Amino acid sequence: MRHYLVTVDDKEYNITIDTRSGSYRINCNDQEISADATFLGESRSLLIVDGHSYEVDVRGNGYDSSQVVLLRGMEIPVQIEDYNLAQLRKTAGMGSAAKIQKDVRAAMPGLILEVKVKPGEHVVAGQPLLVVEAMKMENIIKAVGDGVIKSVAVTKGDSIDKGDKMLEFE
Amino acid sequence: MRHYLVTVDDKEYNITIDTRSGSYRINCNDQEISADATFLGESRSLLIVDGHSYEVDVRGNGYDSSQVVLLRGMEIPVQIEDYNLAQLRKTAGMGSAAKIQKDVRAAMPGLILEVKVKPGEHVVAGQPLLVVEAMKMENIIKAVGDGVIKSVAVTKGDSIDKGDKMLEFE
Amino acid sequence: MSRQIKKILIANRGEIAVRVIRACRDQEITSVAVFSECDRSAYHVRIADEAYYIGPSPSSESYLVHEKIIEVALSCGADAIHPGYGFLAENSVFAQKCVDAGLTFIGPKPETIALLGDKLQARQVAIKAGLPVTPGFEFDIDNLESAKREADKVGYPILVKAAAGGGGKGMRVVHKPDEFAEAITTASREATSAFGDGRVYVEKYLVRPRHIEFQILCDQHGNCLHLGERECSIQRRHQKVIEECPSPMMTPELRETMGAAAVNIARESGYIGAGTVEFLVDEDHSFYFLEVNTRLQVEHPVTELVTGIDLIKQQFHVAEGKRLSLTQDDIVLNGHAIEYRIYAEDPQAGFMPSTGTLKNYRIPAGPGVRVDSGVVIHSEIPIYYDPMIAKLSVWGQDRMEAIRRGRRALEEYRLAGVTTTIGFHRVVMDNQTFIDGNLSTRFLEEEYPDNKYSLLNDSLKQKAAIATAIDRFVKERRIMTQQGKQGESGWLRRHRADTVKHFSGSK
Amino acid sequence: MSRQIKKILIANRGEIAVRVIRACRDQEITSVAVFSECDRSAYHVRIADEAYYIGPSPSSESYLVHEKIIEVALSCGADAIHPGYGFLAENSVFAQKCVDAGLTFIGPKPETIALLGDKLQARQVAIKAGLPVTPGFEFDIDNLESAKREADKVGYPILVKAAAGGGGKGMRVVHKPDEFAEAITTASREATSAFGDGRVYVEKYLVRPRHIEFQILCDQHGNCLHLGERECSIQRRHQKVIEECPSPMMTPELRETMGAAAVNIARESGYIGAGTVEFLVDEDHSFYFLEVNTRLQVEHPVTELVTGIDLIKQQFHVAEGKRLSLTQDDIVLNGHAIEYRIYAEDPQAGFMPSTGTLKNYRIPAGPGVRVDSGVVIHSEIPIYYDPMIAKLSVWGQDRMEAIRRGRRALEEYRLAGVTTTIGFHRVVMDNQTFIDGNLSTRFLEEEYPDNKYSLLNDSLKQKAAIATAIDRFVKERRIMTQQGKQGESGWLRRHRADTVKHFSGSK
Repeated sequence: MRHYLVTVDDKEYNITIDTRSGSYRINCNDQEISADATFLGESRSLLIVDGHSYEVDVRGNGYDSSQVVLLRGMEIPVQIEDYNLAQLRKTAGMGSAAKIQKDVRAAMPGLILEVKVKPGEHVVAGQPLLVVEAMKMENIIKAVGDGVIKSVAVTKGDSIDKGDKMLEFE
Repeated sequence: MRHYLVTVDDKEYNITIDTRSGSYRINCNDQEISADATFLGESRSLLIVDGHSYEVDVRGNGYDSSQVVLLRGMEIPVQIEDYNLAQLRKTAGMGSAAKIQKDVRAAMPGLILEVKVKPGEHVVAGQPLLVVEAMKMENIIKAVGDGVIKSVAVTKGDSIDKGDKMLEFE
Repeated sequence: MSRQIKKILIANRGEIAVRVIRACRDQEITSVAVFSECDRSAYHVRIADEAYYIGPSPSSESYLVHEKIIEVALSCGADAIHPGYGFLAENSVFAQKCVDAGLTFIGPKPETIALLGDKLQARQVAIKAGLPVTPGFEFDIDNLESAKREADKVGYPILVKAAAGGGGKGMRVVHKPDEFAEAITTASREATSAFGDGRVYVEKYLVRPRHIEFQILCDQHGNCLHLGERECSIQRRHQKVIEECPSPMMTPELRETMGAAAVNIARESGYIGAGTVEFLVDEDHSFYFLEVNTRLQVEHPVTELVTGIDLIKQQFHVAEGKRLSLTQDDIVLNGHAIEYRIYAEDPQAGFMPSTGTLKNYRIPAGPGVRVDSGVVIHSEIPIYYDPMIAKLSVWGQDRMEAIRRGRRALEEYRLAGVTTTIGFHRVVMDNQTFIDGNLSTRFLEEEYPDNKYSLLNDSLKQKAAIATAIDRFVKERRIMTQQGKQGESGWLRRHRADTVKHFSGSK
Repeated sequence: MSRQIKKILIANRGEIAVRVIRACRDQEITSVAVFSECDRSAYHVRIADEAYYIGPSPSSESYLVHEKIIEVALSCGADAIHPGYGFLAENSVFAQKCVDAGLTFIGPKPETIALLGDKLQARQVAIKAGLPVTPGFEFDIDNLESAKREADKVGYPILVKAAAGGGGKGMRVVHKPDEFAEAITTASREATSAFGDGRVYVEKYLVRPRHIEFQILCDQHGNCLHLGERECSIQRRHQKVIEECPSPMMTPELRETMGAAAVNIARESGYIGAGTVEFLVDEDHSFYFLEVNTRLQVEHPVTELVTGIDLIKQQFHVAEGKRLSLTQDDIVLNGHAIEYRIYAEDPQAGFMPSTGTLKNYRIPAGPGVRVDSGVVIHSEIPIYYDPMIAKLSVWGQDRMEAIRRGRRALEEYRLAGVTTTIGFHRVVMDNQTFIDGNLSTRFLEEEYPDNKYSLLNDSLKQKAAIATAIDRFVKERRIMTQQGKQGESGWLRRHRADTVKHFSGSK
């Protein structure tokens, strides 16, 4: 038997998958679910829950907590953890499973047009940090929360690759 | 350098692929060919020969001589052999590279409705051998050439799987 | 009398189940799929709102079991059943059971299905409605001798047909009196196996007829119209493979005459819903009633492309008891459409069914192209059902544009792992007799007597040879070096250095 | 004056190159693709008759290099060049070079491109042709202070636009005088980078306008007509994402007035070929000339679906010097079409471009659905070009049917590995303001101020959770047992034993 805590948007799902009786049983938030899943290769599967049919594509590393589920044309971000580990984490007061993003990294390759902050500077959510040209468009990278800039790894005119660190918060 | 004899329909192509000069060279029937190939995964590739673009899918085992090339909507049967082995075979008078089909095997699963020949019987090309029901249709299996029946492996009412031997010629 | 349909169970599989499910979604009706064991991950299951298992793979244990389907429909709260074509589509007993269970059967009344489904009775209805029929007779299979004498009177060649038949099953052409007895026996046995009804009858066989059919549409209030014709002369084993709308031989006058005849038999039989009246048309343009198909046809998309009318939406509309919102004057044929049936069959081997797994599957797209496909990549083609896996339909401003677009779309179609009719269709699109519109049901046997379908020329042969050599070279090298696991081979990486020569055009 | 085109080089990539190649094949014209390094195995290369390498991946070294493209065209014997949209489509210098090299440039005359491509001159032509324009002015970027005073006179908000602009590049809305200087600087810099021309000008900014454009078509003999309008109000970053035909606000009278205005500016500028006259329409239905796009638009399929006219075929026809075979009376709008641009962008992250490899790619199909796609499975989305990878267009008998069909087709679209706008479109199709047809270019910022696009309800959340749990369970088990390499897992095999419960409907 496996026991997971799955978080979708604001909702938590406490899901057990049990094979001990010889057949598969799914329990979701204390409710028995009649579900059938057929694997279609890779991360794709066909899920029939209570007669309702969904072709799903679960993307993400098989170990990471963050997954994206493609379902009926929507990309749905989902967090999954071992249930007991999640409880332990919660008791220890560690907040969300998602790591707090201290680094600001490039989402795609581009060119730094402008650096608008300096190390030590205190910024507020929404404040512009960098201007990056990517795919011929100027994109303004804004702070997602309040914080203090620890270091700036790029200067105007730098070419950056996807994943490159551009800034670090303290 | 590799040297192949490729047979398509009635035509033979004497093809060398040469990498010794550091770049790739293709020679087909004593003509230098300007060709570029990009592999698209599995057996699919994009072939540009003298500027003409072809997306091709070469199906078949990587060792067998019989291959099928999917090209511009057509399925083209092709035979490929090592050129020197083919010459050896020809000198030895072994005829075509394709094995002579002594066995009559089921092309698909079905049900034997009728067996029209007996061991020892002499049959001529086109003569009905068996009646097989497959996909709700009656199919008459006819002799592709003249010969003598060595053995019959099925009887009326048998269910057969794809590849099952039904008859053998001497 | 009118009740809105909110949830439909589709008692079918493959492309037609997908087509009906799409129509449901397009009209905001909940769709319910049913599936057999081997169809567990079939495309119709994937795109339906709901899906229920109904039994093992053989259709006799799943798609043909009346009780299972009705039970699922009732338990999931469907208010209607759409039977598609094939399976239970022309089964009056099933239609009656639906009605008895309080479900709307999307099709004609059970008694109409029974009446027209019996080819012998349908002939009588046609005669009553004033339609011309081919000379022929019915007979008792135990009295072969008198039947043989009657056949002599009709004159050979004759055609043996199953009374309950359809789709070419239980049908045989007899050219000489001494083939008569065996043909009857085989046809009757095949009919028994396919329809559970071994009755056969005999008709005069027209040697070079065209198969032309009219789409009809009737509501429950006595309104009935036709949506023009389809020409379906390109057949193998008496089964259609290429259909078009309009027919290249049709004149406005003949369309009016034949369309009126189609509407007449529909009225005579109390027809409701969408149906098809099939005719054979002789070289002198005289036409003979063949049969009525009391369901949606495989080839309905060509009519949809040329009339702009969604036939399944119309079926829903009529089944809800509503009046047709169309009149005969609204039916305008615009442009030309051709449908290609993509069968898992080997045309070079006499269209022998083939099975396997789709290793590669990419459908054509773009303007004027419609694909109705029952499969996706990695789908297995099961042995249990009809080997048609998809339909490609193209539209053009005129017939020649449709043919050119057909060639393009067929070449775009990428399908590997299973032998299909795609290449066959591509060959036919270059056939001058086809291009000239000079069609008959004997087209294939006349044009391709040895089943050899090929457009190979020396240039393409050379490309096939080079492609095979390169493929072999790369595979051998991969084995030797244990490199190139990721699709792109060393061949490519090296070769990129040379690419400027392609730009420069030098060779 | 008329010369038949037999071979066309398509100086573009992606879906528009595919679209033009398909049109060539549909008309039996030989198609020639060109490709950069990263487009070596792109779909447009695969389906073209011929393909030539033209340089490294950055467009400045390949698709934008006039000489390379003309050299390939000449050496392969093409007689015409189709520029698609973007890249060289509105470059009058390139068009002139084509003409000088003896090649037919499929588009208007170079001088018309130059005239209308300069937004400032185009304004003057519009005024001369009697079209209403928004209040505005041009200015010298070195004299910002006087410009600022003029801006005060026009009244804020104002819009800064690049004279050479298009596609939202070099465009900025300025709400307050103290943002004026920075907006000018940024817009000018972006315009320099995108077009090599930093000139900008200022217009009154309409707060809630609709973007409505008219498709025009003119031959070389003075015949000019319009093919109705497209509404393109749904925009992000001043770039269209959803377009439809007809506009839900249009009346026959306004269509006639605006259509006549579009034809007037076409005549005034000596227009030849297919083009688009863009307008802003205010809430009181007053309209203002915006610009002329001297090329085929991205969104041309909605016009094709509603008029039944193949615009690229018409471009070929006109470029051959032939007279239009259509008159204004032939243009009848039938039904309703919507186009969804599928961008590799993350809508939740403010439509930030995303890159990656298409792990799964299955396009929707069936009736009323058209896909123009530049990618196939395993395609990599390169960073060098516009992130639009495909267009989905749907047709319905009326707008609501088109919306429903759009929902269905968007749900059928399977694309994994890259974040796209598919889910965003699906969300908008359920937006009541959109359904009501109450559109403006501010639609997205008004309806989704926080960029949160979601249709998640508790039922779908639960399904996503269960799907993730099952996926994780199977992956963990696979690792543990080293089984299940072949796609089908032990989960499935075991589970089949239980399937009857699904049929029985028990839970």
